[in-house]
Formats: sequence, C-alpha cells, structure tokens
Amino acid sequence: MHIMEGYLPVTHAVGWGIASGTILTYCVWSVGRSLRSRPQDKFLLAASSAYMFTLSALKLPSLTGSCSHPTGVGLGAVLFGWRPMVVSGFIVLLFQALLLAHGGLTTLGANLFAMGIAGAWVARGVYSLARTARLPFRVATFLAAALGDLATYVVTAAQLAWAFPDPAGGFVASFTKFLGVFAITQVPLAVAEGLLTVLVMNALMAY
Amino acid sequence: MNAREIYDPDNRWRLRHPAEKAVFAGGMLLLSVAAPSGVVLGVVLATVTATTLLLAAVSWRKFAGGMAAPFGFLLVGAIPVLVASGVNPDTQEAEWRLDVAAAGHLVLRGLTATACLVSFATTTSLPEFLGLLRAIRCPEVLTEWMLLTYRFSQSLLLTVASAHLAQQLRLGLGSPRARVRAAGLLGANLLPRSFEKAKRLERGLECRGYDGQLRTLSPRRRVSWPVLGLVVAVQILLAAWAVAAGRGNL
Amino acid sequence: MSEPILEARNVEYAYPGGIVGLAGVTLAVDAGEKLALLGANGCGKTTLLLSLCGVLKPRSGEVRLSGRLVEYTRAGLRNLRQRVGTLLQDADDQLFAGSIYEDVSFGPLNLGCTEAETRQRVEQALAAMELTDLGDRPPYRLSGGQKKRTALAGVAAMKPAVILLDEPTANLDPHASTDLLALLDQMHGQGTTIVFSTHDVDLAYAWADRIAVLDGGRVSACGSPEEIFGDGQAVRGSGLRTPWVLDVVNALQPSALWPSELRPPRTPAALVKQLAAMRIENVR
Amino acid sequence: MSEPILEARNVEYAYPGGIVGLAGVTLAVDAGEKLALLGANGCGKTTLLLSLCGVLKPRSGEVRLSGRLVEYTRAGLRNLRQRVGTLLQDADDQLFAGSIYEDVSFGPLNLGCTEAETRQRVEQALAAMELTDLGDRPPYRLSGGQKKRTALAGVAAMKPAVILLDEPTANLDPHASTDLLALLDQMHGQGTTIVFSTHDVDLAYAWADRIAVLDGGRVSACGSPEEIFGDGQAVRGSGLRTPWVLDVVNALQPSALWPSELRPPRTPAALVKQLAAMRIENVR
Repeated sequence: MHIMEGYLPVTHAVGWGIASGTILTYCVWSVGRSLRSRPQDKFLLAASSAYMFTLSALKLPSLTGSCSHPTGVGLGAVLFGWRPMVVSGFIVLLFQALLLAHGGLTTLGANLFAMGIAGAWVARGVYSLARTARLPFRVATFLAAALGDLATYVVTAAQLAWAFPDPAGGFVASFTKFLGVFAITQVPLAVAEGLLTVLVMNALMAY
Repeated sequence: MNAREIYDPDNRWRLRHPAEKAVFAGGMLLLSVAAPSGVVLGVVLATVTATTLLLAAVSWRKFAGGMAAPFGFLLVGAIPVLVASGVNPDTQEAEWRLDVAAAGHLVLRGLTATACLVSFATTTSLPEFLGLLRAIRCPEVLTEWMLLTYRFSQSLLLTVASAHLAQQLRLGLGSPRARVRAAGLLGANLLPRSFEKAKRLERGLECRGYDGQLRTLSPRRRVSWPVLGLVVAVQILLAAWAVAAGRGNL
Repeated sequence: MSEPILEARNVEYAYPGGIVGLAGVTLAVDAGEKLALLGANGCGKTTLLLSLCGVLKPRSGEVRLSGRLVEYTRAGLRNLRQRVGTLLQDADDQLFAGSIYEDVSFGPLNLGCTEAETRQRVEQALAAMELTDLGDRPPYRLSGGQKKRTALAGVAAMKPAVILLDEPTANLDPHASTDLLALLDQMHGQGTTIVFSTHDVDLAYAWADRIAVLDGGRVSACGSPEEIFGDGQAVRGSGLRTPWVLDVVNALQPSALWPSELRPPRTPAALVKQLAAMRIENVR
Repeated sequence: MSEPILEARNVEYAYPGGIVGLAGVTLAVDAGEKLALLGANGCGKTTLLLSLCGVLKPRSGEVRLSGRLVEYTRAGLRNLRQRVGTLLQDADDQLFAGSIYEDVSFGPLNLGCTEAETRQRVEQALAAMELTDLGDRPPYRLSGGQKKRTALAGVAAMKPAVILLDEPTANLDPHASTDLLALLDQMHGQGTTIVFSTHDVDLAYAWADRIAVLDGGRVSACGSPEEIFGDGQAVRGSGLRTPWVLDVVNALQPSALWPSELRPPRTPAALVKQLAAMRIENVR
C-alpha cells in the first residue's frame, strides 16, 4: 500500500525523505561492503528485488477483488536480513513509480519508511522472536510476512493521519479513519502474503 | 518492456537527453506539490498534459493508462479527508461534515503530480534514467542493483505472461478457487526460477570478462541548453505566479 | 461430408496498436487429421492458434467447435478448452509448478476431476510421455525435450479432442524432436486431431496430412503436401522454399531415373530407402 | 607443425554431485580453422566449451592458450578472455544492459579499453552485425536472431582470436540462422578461429573444416567431415546419424550415377545443383 504522488505536503515529503534517505544511505554502504566479499550475492539480491517488483506488477486475486500487491519484504527480510530489504524496497518503489506510475517520487521517502524500513524491521524482528520462541519455521515465516505487511499498512495510515489530521478529532480520529478505509483490502492481503511466503519457502527448499 | 510498463518507445522525445526530461518533469512536480493555489495546479496540469501529448507525442492510451490506476487510489485516499468531523461553533458539539474543498484540492494536487510522474515515465526509459544516475555519481552498488533488477524483472514478466496464458489454456482461471491456486503456484515458483536465471546470467557475463563490475557506456546524447533554458524559464514564471497567488491566500 | 471439428470463418484480428494479426482466415479442421499451418515468422500462425483456442477474441468472424459457435463467456471458453488443448512454443514458461507431477495435475484438477481420477490421469500421461521417473523434478532442471514432453503431458492429461501446437519442434535437437513426433503420432493414432504451426517446410511436408500456407494473416493456399509443393506456386509467393526431398527428386526427374508416375517420398529417410530399393543399376 | 591456438589436454571435469562432465578430453584447435564439436545432448559439448573459456576449472588436465598454460587467476583469466570469446546457447544469458549499445560496450570496457576506443569498437561491431539502427533498443525487445547477433556483437567488440559458440543456430529460424552463419563466415574470413558445438550433423557436415565427435565426455573421433562420416563408424557409435546429403549420395553411388571419384557435396543446395549439373540423362 502506497501513498500516491503529490499526496503529501512539502514539509512531510522532505521530512520522510531525509529520514528514509539517511537509513537508506547506511544500508547501501553496509550492503555494498558485504557484497565486496561475496560478489555473487549481487545477482541473487537483484533477482529477489526483481521478484518483488514482478509480484507487485501482477494483479493477484484478493478477497475483495481489488487490484492489489504483496510486498515481498517479509520474505526477503527472512532470507537476507533487513538491510538489503531497505535497498530492495527502495528500488522496487522507485521502479513502481517510474515504470507504472504507481506510488510516487515525492512520497518515496514516506513509502520507503513504511514498506522498506518499518516492514523489514517488523518482519525480521517477528521472525527472530518466533524462532527464539521455538515456533516452527513455517509459522515463523508466516507471521513475519503477515505482520510485516500489517506494519506497512499501519505506518502508512499513521503517515497520512499526521499529514491530514482531523479538524476536530486530530491525529487519532484521522488515523482511525485511514486505518478503516484501507483495512478492507490490507488485512486479507497481509494474510495472503503470509501464506504465499510459506509457499515460496517450500519451493525454495526444493531448489 | 511489457504490457504494464507505461514507457512509450515511440515517443518523440526518446532521443532527447534524459536530463532535459528530468528537469521538465521534476520541476513541474515540485511546483505541483508546493503550489498552494488550485488555479496554478490547473495550469501545471494542463501544461504537462499538453506538452506530453502534443510535443512528446506520447500515445494518449499510454498516458491515460498511467493516470488511471493512481486515480482510483487518489479517490479512495481522499475519503477520510472528505469526511471531516468538526465542532459546531453554535452548539459546541462535534458533528460530521463533508470538507469538499480540502478533498478536492488534495485530489487535484495528486492528479497534477501524477501527471508529472506519468510524463517522465512515458518519455524516459529506465535505462536512460540509470544513465542519468550514473552521470550524477550515484553509488555503483545501487545502479548495478537497479540495472540487474530491471533485467531480471523484464524476463520474469515475460515468464509470468506465458505461464498465465498456459494456466488459462488449462482452465486455471475458471473459478475463484482455481485462480487462487494458479496464482499461488506461479508466485511460489517464480523466485527459484529467478535465482536460476541470475546464476545463468552471471556465468554468461563471466564469459564476457565480468569481474565484479558491470561497466557500460551509454549512447552519446547532447543536452540541448536552449531547450533546458526554456523549460527552466517557464517553471520560474509559474513559480513566481504561485508565490504571488499564495500570498493572496494568506 | 462430416462436420469439421474446429473451424475459423472469416476470422480477423488486430493487435492493440492496430497491427493486423489475421486478415480474414477461413479454415476447417477435420476430425482426426494432422494439419500444418505453414508460414514464415510473423505470418499469423500463432495468432491463428490463439484464436482457435479462445485466447484471442476475433474482431470479426467466428470460431466454431463441432459446428457450434464458440461463445466468449466463462462457460463457452471452458467448453472450448476442454475439447481443444494447446501447447505453446516456449515450454519453459508454460511450466509453473514446483514439480512435473504437480504441473501435469493442474489441468485435470481444473476440469473438476476427483483426486483418484486426477492421479490416474497424471500417471497415465507421464507414462505415455516417458516421464514417470522424473515426476519429482522441478521443471527448470529438465532438458528442452523433457520440458516439451512435460508440457504435452499437461495437455494430454486433459484428454482433448484437438491439440494445437505452436512450433512443436523448435528448439529441440533432432533426437528429441523425433521422440516428440512419435509421441504425437501415438496420440494421433488414438484419435486426437492435431493442428501444428511451423516454418519448417521439411517438417510440414513430412508430417502433415494437409497443409495450410499462411501469408500476411491470410490462408494463401491449402491442400495436401503434394498439392502445396507440387507446382511450386503456393510456396514461392510466401517466401518458403520447397522441401529438400522434393528438390532432389525434381533434380533426378529429368533423367527419367525417377519415373514421374512414382510418388515422391516425404522424408529424407524414405528417399534414401527408395533410391536404394530402386536399384538404379538396373535402370542403367 | 605450428602451435595450436587453444588446446585441452586430458581435461576432466565433474559437476557438483559427482556427475561427470568431461572424462579426459584432449583436443587441439588450430588457428584459423572452423572446428565442430558434434554430439548428442549431454555428451559434454557445453562443458568442454566452458572449460576452454575458463568458466569451469578442470578437476585435472590442462587448458593451453597458444601453448601457454592457462592460469585461473584474475590476470590469467583476463588474458584468456581477451583472446577467446564465448557465445552461449541462450543469448538471454549474456545480455543484461538497457540498450544494445550499452550491452556491447561491456566487453571492451572489461578489457580496459578507453572510452574513445570502446565507442569505436562498439560502433564497428554494431555495423558488422547490422545492428546500428537498433543501438537504442533494449535487448528484450528483439527477435531471437537479433538477440543472437547482439550477443555476437558483444563478443566481436572484444576482438578475440577464437570464438567459441554453443549451438549457434539452435532456436533460430532458417533465415536467421543463415544470416548468423554468414556473419560468422565473415569473421572467419578475417582470421578468427571458430569452434562451435552442435548436435546437428547436417550443420557440422556443411560448415566445419574439422569435426570432433564427443561421446560420454570423451572425444570419440576427430577428423575432416569426410573422414568422420566416410566409413559411418565414428557416427554410429555415438547415436548420431549420417548427414542426409551423404545418405542420398551413398544411395546413388552403387548405380555409378555418382562416380565414386566425385567428392560428395556438403549441403542439400549443392547436392541439388550438382545433380542438375550432371545432366544425368547423358549418363543413361
């Protein structure tokens, strides 16, 4: 779920841009350093980014029948860790904007924060927690992907609520409204993404 | 290149330097996000649309296709702004009302900004954009990653299209249940396939002397300074107008 | 005359952007025949096949299945695809499941077969295609010929009356392509109607009962292999050469070594055999 | 005798999992020749090509370039790839950039060419491959033949002394494959040594100066096309058939219509021409 181009006021666009930009810069530096010792990962990382982008460009059936797309961040965070997923998320969001006019450039910072950063952190965190709690691998993967997806949606709603507080109810009222409007598509999608991620993991094990 | 990509390979600006297209679309995008007045937004929207369709000769089908999907999201996203709760100054009680002005402005701004994005996306291919990034010394890790991502996503999208067709031919899209099953099968097996392609490409490039770096030279293109100057001049005029109009609002 | 099993009447199709794919094709496929759609790249072969299986909806004209007009509704298309199976050219991209077994089971499950019935059909199809031992393999670990056979097994498991094949032997080595043709001949022997597209005149000449030459989105000639290549006319117009076998026979014919009443053979192997059998020494 | 330009001595290679790729191959490539590696799928052709260009490191045995042992260091491999270019079977596995121009520039830049030198080489290679007008196009939008030519341009821009080609004409339609062979002949005429793998006996027979038959990871026979197919021995062992041009000639020969001192032609076209020229009527 993305914030569309032009939706955020200038101050918000710049603010999120700086926040995400800083974290992205760190991640690019850090991943670049580890790629120097493992150059073959470059192709695999790009292949998984391409997978994420391809999934997002597909019209997958969802329960509400709307056009929707999983993020793949949860899967990547489990496979590669959160740092590469921040870079990957950035590339996928940029591609969506430049190839499909989906999302946007002025909202790229905010969207990256919600999808690449918050999504990857939550997915990776949930996965680690679930593994420490000795949950089975499949359950852990499902939770990581589904909750990572939900985190993206909650953060996006919060970003929008912050930008457009309700005249009376303020942030909280607005946050509730945005959560409500997008819940119809996003909650089933999070579950679908969790399930798909488990399927992908099964296929990868065979590979 | 795939059906969903909105780049128009036959646009008249395809041989223009990407910097010109970036300054045009980027400047207009900044204007549309920053401009407080609806009139200025309207002018920007009209200018960008007309320029893209008439001067760049982008097919209106591609342009409209690019605008269509975000438009739906724009409308849905405006609902919470439209439905505002306010405090009635007479009764001091909270009540619901429709804030048409705020929502309308938001939709117009979104639409204008999206038109700028669509203008850039339909006239500039991703490889051109990557050339631009390399020219401004974007870290190599990032540009190479993007290049390979683009490369792999092109072939994956082709794969998806054929697989989808094959599924259709084998009655895979008949019922909702069959659809979910078909999509699940395809989605799950696409990543291993993508990894396989990655390994093969790496080996193929090794044969061509790949040693860890993907160096390439872009075809030569010159920036046209008069065009660039004209674009910037128009944008400065629009900005000045926006500032003047904005002061009126304050 | 019996009803054609599949029929295109005046089918026109244009791709988005206005590129003409088919400019009015009329073609009847008779039950049980092996029909070749022969033409150079871009002549409309694939477009015609995709129109015959309902993937592309003609701009005008009609497609008929056993005489009944095909309807482009969910039920109509389901009925069409149940009877008409299609093998696309690129086998790699047609296989989407994690294992061969899973892939082949896709069609029967969509037909609504029970699990037992599905398993039986899958195993039968795998056995027919000599793939039983490979059932567990992921499709990307197969050779080109095995992939093609897997895709064919996926179609065969749906037990269609007609199979449409787009360039069945492209990308296959001679051995794999001989294997594939033998398997198709077997299905043909059991009553399956076969329609295949190809740009390979030698293949069309050797393997088809009837050939329709496509040129610029139209059927420019249609008839038996002898009729098509006999006078050299139909072929010359469409940028196709004559089959080598015929070239050799034609080169031999002025010598009366090859009596003109002798029907020319269809394949190089048959030619060689016939030449040997003729014991040309006696003629001398 | 002059030094072979590229040489494998007792090269053995096993894939992870223990599958034997090469079981001791010894083969010398002479400068300026067109050598075919002929064999069925899985015989080790691709493995041998990948070993000759340094992508696979032999488990034992050695690869020599102009008599000097190839070292598997960065400098050694760079030196090898400067002299030996490789075209894989699937052009998609070698094309990666956003435009043809960018893609072709990759090789020269890897060799350390300056920008000016690179641009010159790219433009030259594009012109030679008749791709100049397509320079801005992304490689994904090309036909199979154009992709293959792009990949070949990428190799040609590196100006190698030897080009290794894995199944150069597979997946190409007859027209595109004739084009490609003509371009390769042109490079060959300018002194480039050509080594190609194929399972197509007709192609090997028609186009190679010398043929090495591979079977089970070994070279089972090596010699001129006439030597290889002459006695029918080398071929029969490895599951390959005789080229059918030869089959026809052999079938004609007992009749003395085809004098045994007359060298058999290499291609069907040459055969037809020769048959016509012989005016067999006179013989009768």
